[in-house]
Amino acid sequence: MSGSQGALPGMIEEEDGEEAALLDQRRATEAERIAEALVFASAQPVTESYIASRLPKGADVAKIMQRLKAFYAPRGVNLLQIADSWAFRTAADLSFVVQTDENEVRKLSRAALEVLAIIAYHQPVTRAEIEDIRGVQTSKGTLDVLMEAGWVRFRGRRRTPGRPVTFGTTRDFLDHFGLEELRDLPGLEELKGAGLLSGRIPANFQIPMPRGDDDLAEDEDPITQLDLEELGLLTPRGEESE
Amino acid sequence: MSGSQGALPGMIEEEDGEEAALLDQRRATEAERIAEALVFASAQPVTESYIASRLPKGADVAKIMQRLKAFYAPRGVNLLQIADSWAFRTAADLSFVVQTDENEVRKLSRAALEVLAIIAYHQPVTRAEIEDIRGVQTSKGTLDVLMEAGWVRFRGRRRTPGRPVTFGTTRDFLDHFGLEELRDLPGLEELKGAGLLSGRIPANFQIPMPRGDDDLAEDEDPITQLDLEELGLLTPRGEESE
Amino acid sequence: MEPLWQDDTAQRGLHEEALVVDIAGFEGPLDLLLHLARNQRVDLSRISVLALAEQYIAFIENARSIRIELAADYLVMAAWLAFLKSRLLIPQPLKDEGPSGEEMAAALAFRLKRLEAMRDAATRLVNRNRLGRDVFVRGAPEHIPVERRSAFDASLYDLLSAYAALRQRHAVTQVTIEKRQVWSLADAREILARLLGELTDDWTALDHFLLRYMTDPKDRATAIASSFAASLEMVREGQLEVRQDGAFSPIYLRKGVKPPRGPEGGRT
Repeated sequence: MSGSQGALPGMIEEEDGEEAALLDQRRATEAERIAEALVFASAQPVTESYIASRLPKGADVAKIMQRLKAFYAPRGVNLLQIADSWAFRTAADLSFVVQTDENEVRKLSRAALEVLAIIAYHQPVTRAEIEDIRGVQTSKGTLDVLMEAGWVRFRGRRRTPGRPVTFGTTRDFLDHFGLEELRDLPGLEELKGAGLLSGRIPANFQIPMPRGDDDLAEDEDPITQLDLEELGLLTPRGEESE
Repeated sequence: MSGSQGALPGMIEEEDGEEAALLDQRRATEAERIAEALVFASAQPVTESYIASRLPKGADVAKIMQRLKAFYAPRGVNLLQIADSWAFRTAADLSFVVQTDENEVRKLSRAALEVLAIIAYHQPVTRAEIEDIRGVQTSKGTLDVLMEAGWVRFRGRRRTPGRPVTFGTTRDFLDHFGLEELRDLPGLEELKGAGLLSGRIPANFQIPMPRGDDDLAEDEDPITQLDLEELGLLTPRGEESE
Repeated sequence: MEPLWQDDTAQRGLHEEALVVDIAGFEGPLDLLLHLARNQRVDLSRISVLALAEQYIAFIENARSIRIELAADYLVMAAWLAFLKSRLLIPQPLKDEGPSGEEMAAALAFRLKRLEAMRDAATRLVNRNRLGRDVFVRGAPEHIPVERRSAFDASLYDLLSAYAALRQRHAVTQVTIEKRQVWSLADAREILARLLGELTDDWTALDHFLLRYMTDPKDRATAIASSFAASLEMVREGQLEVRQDGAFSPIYLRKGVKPPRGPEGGRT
């Protein structure tokens, strides 16, 4: 491809100059578009020979890439040559716009999802009850993560021996999951209908209708400042386990 | 740039109009570069509000994005609007060059596809309404598959007795099918006009009865068994009109 | 074009000698009806509903004659169509007696047209330029914009599927194998409830169509007993009203005045 620039010398002779120039122009634009799309869609830098293999025969890849490089040079995204390959990269002077989000989004663990769902459906719910439903102990870190996410809160204390703390969800929880109110959570039939629950469930199986309000249940006491301090002491932070 | 509270009031006063225009121009270019970089760097669509939050105060995001969109329209990579977001995507006419073997698109069953279309055109729609349209129960897993693909979501609950859950489509759905917004759904207006998106039969929807037996007058005889056989055997006149 | 549906049932004429009845390819009675309607080769708004009803009923009767088990949906539709047919053919005996045959036919044609429209829409949708097939994203994204305030990512679907899977796992699965009955009370009730959707506020003599298509002659006694018992229960709940003018005369049904009761049920 190096050297002879005329893509299709035979044809040019047949046409008059202006038309030939127009056709050339259109061909060049098309080749540029193809090269651009190829480099954009590729996960790795794309070799020049690969680009050439996708272009019409006789296209001058080196020239096309140089032209593209010049085209993108003043823009927010630049076309860079890395060895014999090409890649798009954010313009170096703009890296600050792209890189400020160093706090990456973390995926919630399976355990955390389960605990969160139980709290959402069964609130007000104590830790013992959560464990009863899940059938496994809940590690400290799981609840911490949910608290940190701002989706779970202390609601109050159950008026039973030991006065266990009850958990509930927050306004942020509703916002994040696009719910208007807790009652929007799908019920048994709807979970079944959506294929999330299979048909093989016992007749007495129930999905609770979550209490939608902030009002405390009859057997709940409000959380006091004292409780909070106590709880703060009881929950050693750190040791994120999940 | 509203009012005199521009970022550098002192400087503007010192400069004459031409220079101010130049500065404005440079600011606009810079905003464009930032917006470009932000959207280009991400595989997912980026919301306009997020772009705005990263631009200098007072920048007209909508205008910037429209300008960028026009700029990229003839190129191999296009800037597309998807609901409230923007994304760069390869030009659709270049699919033949970019295609590789790995590019696998989720194959949907006929039932799932039908349910997806019903949800898209009728949203917010309840499961009962979907089943009414299809005349059959939605099998387990159909909605599940669509939700897992990220195309369908629980929207909320209908404010009717029983408060059934409603379904709708997601931004990913728009993105996947190359739609800017729901109004771009193919044929939406015609379907609406024909009353086919409402639960009720439109007033103008009339089915002429075969052989005019809908107005069985007193001087007419009821249809006989012979007629029936004829009806069953004979396809009514009229040519294929689909 | 991506074919949505391999239309391999096209040659299956209903008047052929060797009639092959196979409903496996159909997605319910409406789908079957739509298929039959297409065979009429006319625009759906000019279709002969009567001929269609005939064809459908013939189809179902054939299936029953060679003892193919049909889902209840298909039989309910057959019953309804038989009723529709009688409405279209026979001058109405009672003046105040509900929707005319024409209204019922129009309702059916509307449903068919709507289903077909959705099917066409699905085809158009699936043949658009699709992401990952025709249009591609940035192959090497440089960042993911964090737009949510939350540092954690989870969708409602994730949440619900986690919950459902968990509850399912821990549900005590005691499988009771029900004795197979031809017409249990629950069956009868479900079928009645489905037919109820087709009913209006006017009296409708639907029961004998129901019995004709839903049962073998030898099961008729149990079917009558079950459906009658089920209808009484629904009357008690206000979902249904029944009327009979004399012994052995047809039983008329109509929608009850009270809305269906909520799930609370009262009992524990």
